[in-house]
Amino acid sequence: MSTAEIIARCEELYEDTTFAASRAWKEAVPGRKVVGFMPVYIPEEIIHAAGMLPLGILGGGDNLEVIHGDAFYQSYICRIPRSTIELGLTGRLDFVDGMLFPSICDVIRNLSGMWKLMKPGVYAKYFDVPQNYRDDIGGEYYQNEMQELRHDMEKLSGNTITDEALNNSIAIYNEHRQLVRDVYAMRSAEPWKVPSSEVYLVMRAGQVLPVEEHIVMLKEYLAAVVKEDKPIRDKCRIITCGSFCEQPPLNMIKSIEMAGCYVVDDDYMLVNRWLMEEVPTDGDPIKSLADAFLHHSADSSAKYCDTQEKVGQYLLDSVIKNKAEGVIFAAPSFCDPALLERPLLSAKMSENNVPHISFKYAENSGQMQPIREQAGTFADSIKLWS
Amino acid sequence: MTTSIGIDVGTGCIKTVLFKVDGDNIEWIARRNDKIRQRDPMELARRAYEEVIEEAGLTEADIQYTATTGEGENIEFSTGHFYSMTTHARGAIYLNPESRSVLDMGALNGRAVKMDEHGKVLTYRMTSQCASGSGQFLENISRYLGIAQNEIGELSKQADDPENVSSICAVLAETDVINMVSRGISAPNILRGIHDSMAGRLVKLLRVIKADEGVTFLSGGLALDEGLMDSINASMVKMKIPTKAVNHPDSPYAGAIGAAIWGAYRYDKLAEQGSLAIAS
Amino acid sequence: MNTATKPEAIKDASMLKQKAMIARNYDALTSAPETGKKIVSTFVPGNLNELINSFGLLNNLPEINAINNGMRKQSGAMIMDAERSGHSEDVCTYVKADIGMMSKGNIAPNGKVMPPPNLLLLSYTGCFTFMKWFELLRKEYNCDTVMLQVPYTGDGVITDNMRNFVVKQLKEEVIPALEKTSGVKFDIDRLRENMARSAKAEDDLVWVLESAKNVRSPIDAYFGGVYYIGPIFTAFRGTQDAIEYYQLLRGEIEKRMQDGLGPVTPEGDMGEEKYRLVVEGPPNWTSFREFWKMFYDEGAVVVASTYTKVGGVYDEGFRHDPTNPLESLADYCLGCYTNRNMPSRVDLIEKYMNEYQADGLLINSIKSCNSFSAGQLMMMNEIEKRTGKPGAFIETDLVDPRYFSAANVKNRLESYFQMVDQKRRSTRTA
Amino acid sequence: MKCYIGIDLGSTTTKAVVMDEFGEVLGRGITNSRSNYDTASRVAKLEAFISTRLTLFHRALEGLSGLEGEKIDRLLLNLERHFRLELFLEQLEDLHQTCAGNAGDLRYPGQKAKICAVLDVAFARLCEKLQGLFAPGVVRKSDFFRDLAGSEYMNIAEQTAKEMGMNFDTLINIYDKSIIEVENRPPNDDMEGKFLRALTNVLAEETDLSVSSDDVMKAIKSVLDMDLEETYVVGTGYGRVRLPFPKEHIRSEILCHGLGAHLMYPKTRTVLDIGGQDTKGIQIDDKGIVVNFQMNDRCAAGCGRYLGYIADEMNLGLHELGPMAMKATKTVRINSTCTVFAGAELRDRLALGEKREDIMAGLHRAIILRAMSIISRSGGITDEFTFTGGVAKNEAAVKQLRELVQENYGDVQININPDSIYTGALGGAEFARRAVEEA
Ligand SMILES: Nc1ncnc2c1ncn2[C@@H]1O[C@H](COP(=O)(O)OP(=O)(O)O)[C@@H](O)[C@H]1O
Ligand SMILES: Nc1ncnc2c1ncn2[C@@H]1O[C@H](COP(=O)(O)OP(=O)(O)O)[C@@H](O)[C@H]1O
Ligand code: SF4
Ligand code: SF4
Ligand code: SF4
Repeated sequence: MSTAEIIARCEELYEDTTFAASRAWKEAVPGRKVVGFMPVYIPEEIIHAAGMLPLGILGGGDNLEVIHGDAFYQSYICRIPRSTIELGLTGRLDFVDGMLFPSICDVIRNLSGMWKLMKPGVYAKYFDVPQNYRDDIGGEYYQNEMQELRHDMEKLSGNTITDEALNNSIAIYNEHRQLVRDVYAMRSAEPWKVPSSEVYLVMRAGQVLPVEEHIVMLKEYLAAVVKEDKPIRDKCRIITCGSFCEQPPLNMIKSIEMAGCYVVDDDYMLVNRWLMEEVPTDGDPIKSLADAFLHHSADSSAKYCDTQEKVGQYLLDSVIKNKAEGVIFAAPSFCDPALLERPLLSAKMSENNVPHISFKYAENSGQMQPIREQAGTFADSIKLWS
Repeated sequence: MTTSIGIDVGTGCIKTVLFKVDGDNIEWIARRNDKIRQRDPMELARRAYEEVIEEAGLTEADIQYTATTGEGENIEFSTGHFYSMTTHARGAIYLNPESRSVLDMGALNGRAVKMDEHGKVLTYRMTSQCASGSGQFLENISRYLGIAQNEIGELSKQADDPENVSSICAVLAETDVINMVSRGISAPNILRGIHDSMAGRLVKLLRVIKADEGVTFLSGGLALDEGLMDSINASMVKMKIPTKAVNHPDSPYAGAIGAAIWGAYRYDKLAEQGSLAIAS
Repeated sequence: MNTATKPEAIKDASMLKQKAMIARNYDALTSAPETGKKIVSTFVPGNLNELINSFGLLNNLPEINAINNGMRKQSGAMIMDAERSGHSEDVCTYVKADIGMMSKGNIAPNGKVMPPPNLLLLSYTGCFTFMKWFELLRKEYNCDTVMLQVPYTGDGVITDNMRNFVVKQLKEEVIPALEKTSGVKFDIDRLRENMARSAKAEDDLVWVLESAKNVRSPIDAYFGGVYYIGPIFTAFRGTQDAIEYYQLLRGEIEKRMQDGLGPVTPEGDMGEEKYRLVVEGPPNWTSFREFWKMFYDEGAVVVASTYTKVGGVYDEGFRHDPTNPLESLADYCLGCYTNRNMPSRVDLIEKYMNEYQADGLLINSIKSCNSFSAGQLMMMNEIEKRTGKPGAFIETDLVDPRYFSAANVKNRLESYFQMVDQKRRSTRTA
Repeated sequence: MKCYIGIDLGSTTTKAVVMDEFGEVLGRGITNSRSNYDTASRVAKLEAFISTRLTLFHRALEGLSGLEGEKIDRLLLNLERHFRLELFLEQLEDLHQTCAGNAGDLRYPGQKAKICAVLDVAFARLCEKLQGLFAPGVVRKSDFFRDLAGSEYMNIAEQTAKEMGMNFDTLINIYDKSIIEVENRPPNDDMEGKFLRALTNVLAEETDLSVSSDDVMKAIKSVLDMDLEETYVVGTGYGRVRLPFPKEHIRSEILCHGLGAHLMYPKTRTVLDIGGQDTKGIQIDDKGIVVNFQMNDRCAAGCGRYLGYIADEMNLGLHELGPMAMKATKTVRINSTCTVFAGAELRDRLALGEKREDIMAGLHRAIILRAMSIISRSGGITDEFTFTGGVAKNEAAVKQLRELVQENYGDVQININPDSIYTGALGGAEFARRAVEEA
């Protein structure tokens, strides 16, 4: 398959606000169940091991007409919860048997309770994660939380989740995570061949497809990209940061590139690469997942940083590793975690002489002109003077 | 010697200039400033392009680089595009070598840019999506008050007790203003109030980019509004920004000038690298 | 405000007492460099005052400073200062007022410089902003920081795992940090004594708040309420002062009830009680008086509010328990209002609507605070559905004067009161 | 006779309704809101009384045997036409004089004579041109003097200025200043005189009356002699706090809209009102009592003024937007409804090659989408549903609304009254009536 064919398929999945692909998976075999989850991270392995499909829900994008969702949110709250409510109220998520709301911010947290009020019959859970990284404190708490989730997933699916099954799921997700890392590495190495909009779409497909299917897609994409022959353009290398929850419209991702930037790293859909290293598959799986979370997981503003020195280090590391020339802080309007942390991150960048700019967006932003102008000036300045 | 044209496509006007650049020797040959007034900007730009060439006594073949800026990304006959903050910074240095920051006040967005003495952009900030206190708003209000654009500045300077415009929204602020008229507030005080509120937003941008050297150059059409300039200066003092805001009779051309100069610069750089083909 | 020019009623003893307590506390804080006392900065919801106190440490609450600056109309400039230095317009204005206060020399309400804290105790209950707030402060002060993560009660219950997690953090993270800062060894008996005192004051507080169940309520449980909860929510829980304050207050309210009086307002006793409301959401501080006036001028009295539960929901029965001090502290943190899930918040409001015989629910939605605000419109719907009483929705901010539009709020309130009135009349004639 | 009056002082327009003691609507009047609220309500009231007279004329003429319905209608239509023309010419002359006065302004030193000469020519042309607006069967683009005079003034002034070597901007500036003054001067009161002069003209034109003109004249005169007493006035709307009324004469616009919609359609349970700066979703019960309402928040996105900005951007009249959008073949998706950026959004889309009609359809949909969320916030739509406010005059907005209501709430009876813009004033008048009659 060519990249164009793969991307066409991804685009179709991306634009479909009815989740036909996930519905089809569910209907293929009687008794199958689907568990939806919001950004940033949940241990998908537990859902997978119960034979269910984890479905990543990232809002409604810029294609969904939001009517009732808006009715539940004031203008100063970000967009993703409203479009998610809209999805819920318009029956688009009726096939979803359970919803998980990870600990990311107060908005998602409250959304978990709203879901309970809105859909009294459906399993909905706020899934807390530790902000304390000691094995005996945060680790133990987290293991218990995961055990509780495991128990809930067993009940929901009607299947027992054995340690073997869980270890097996971890192995599959390990492979998936490796492939995801490969795609990112490839883009960082040859960004002219791997446009960000493509990476984005391919990663988005992973939110609605079964992991096994997505593994195949990633392999095909990697193979197809190598054969691409696209010219190198006069663009600068930048990292975008702050979009870990509500996603920007595809047009914005394209606009940044059109304005003269190659995006060499980003924080879209972190769930695909939250755990940064292979998770062991031979021990107590819950403990392995907890260890990975505490000690080898990606950073984002949703996490507490326990020492001053470590603040923003993950971003700086990425700048160095990906040879980025600048950072674009692009956060959703009204996003507390991203916007509260931004002054800390930008200070860190300034201290290390990394040029940076920032702007805000909404998942349904229509106007790209200010975005192009800001990203373009940023690219101009890097191009003309470095 | 490089001959270049800069075209700044704005929301209200299209500014077109022709320059000859030879190292530090920069010569401004021809200019045009056309109000768009519901006409097709692309056609207007084409016409202006031909007219500056004619004015300079040249032919199209003599032009080595045509640079667009502003909303001119889609003009087919351009060689390259620079984004407006890049060009305003350079144009400001050309018009006033003391400039180390620029405040550009467009019809919808305000922008602040900080640069070095060569016009290299250091940091910048734009106003957000919400258009409160934009140039457009000022235009609407002045029409409502029956005041010509070029009178605004003068009147605003006569204010003795400026009225605070509280609304953050430009639309709701229109009602604010209507209420003021009905309370018998004088036009100068209303205009000065609007200027102050616009200045507040704009100067906040300067504060964010930490403008602290040289002078702050006002570019764009509104730069010639002396009342707004006064408000900006007052606001800068209040917010403890150590520079002073200045304008220039050619302030509206700053973007086009910068585009022409950067165009020439880029042409030379590409010629040096022997990669002129990429540019066209 | 200028009290000298108004022929104001003689201040009640409880008011004077509270004023003195607050003044003394600020003096203790600002004179810490001389007295050698150590300061812990921490947050109101789920604060560990009994514990901090047991080490002889002083407690500084940045939220309260922000409120003070808001009421004295200084927060606006501070917020703008912070925004200019790169903080987003979109985030909580408490944070920005705090950071702006720092850049203005950290002047406490008593006019003296607030010394930097020796320890940041990040007890984040019910709000994620707290976490980033202290990360920002840590960068400014570069001092020790300890975090107490209080899990959210997403399913409406406190599980053993949550409680154990909090207790374990108290034992292994928080107490050692407090020991280090104070140089004092942890003494569980001192903690117990403090907690016993807390429980005593809490009994009287609950009595005060519940006095509003009287039709012709002697108190306003929102505008007045924020004064009544002051001591319990801030640096005084667990002190003898707090016990005395609530005894005085209770006495005064008992007297008002005997005299058949309504609430006290800044303009004296309130007139006829026309509307009884339950209010959800924090008040606006920058125009607090003006806001309150919009209510008492119309004869609206707030009989119950959720804001007065952010520092502990005592009317549901919880008391600090000296017999199980750490577990009880954990339960306290876990049970604060904003740490409760949406369905529990709705249940609580529904209960208030019924038990306090309210005419309606008013939501003051605060731009700053997603913890409170995200979902309030659904809460309103739910309450309307369950009680058949109308809800109203207004939007303001805590300490950002730019977000208080008096005309707008007044318009909505008026429309709302007229609507309740009209409805009432039609049911009477029908 | 007793008259009860409701005045709705909106952000864009001011409306008045006159009602008799039985709750019958006698007249409606509208004018554009302006800086002087007193004047706005005076003019609206005056207009409503004009329309009241016309209603009463109708009643009086019905009493004449031999004059049947169709003829009465024609007669009154012509009467109104002539009357309006009188009124219009009077205002136009006022505008001319005001402009001439303003030409003496210090900003145009020594130019007064020249400017006045140009103005004389321009106004003569204007007068000739605009008379045609009141010819039989002509549909006028707007009810307001400002719009009628302004639309042609620009063209004529530009042409005249060019011919006579005058700066066009000067003429525009003088006009901008003068129109405000003229607008803030209510037309002089001699309504009877105008009606009688108009009637004389009409009767002169009429050839086919089955009754004697004297009888008609007598009937009309009897109405003109009738004293219309302002028994009780209730004010509402955006500007109500600035109305020179005591507090008990002021009602919130929410209550007035609810009641007004109830009077027009007693089965109404949900009301949507889209005005210039606010959008309201109101739920009412079977007596017209408001049980719930929601308004847009502090942002004016997606309100009527949004269309105003679009119309300005496109150089069109407000009433032309709807028809243009109706020609769309598809609906472009528009997400931002910030009023001020409306123009930018439009340009953006045009630059992307979208068709004007399709963008217009998208813009209308965007407004209605926002309104739909406000309704949803107020509790959704229950049968029957009534759409009121100025935007209800816009057919494209109505079309989008019908579609979205169908999609979200299924089959619902949707009421849209040609007089829906008066809903608030109607409710106000009823409150006034009740205050006296049911006291
Ligand atoms: N002399 C002047 N005094 C005040 N305002 C002016 C003057 N000249 C132009 N303007 C205003 O400047 C604006 C156009 O500025 P410009 O920078 O060209 O904007 P854009 O680039 O968006 O078209 C218009 O809104 C116009 O009203
Ligand atoms: N003839 C018309 N055709 C289309 N839209 C109209 C027409 N008249 C008014 N409008 C719309 O109605 C809005 C004004 O509505 P209105 O109910 O009068 O508002 P308000 O009560 O706030 O003054 C205008 O902004 C305009 O968009
Ligand atoms: S976008 Fe930001 S504020 Fe909104 S839900 Fe996501 S993390 Fe929370
Ligand atoms: S507040 Fe006004 S200017 Fe801002 S987005 Fe809303 S309509 Fe636009
Ligand atoms: S967001 Fe709310 S709870 Fe959090 S710090 Fe701000 S006001 Fe307090």
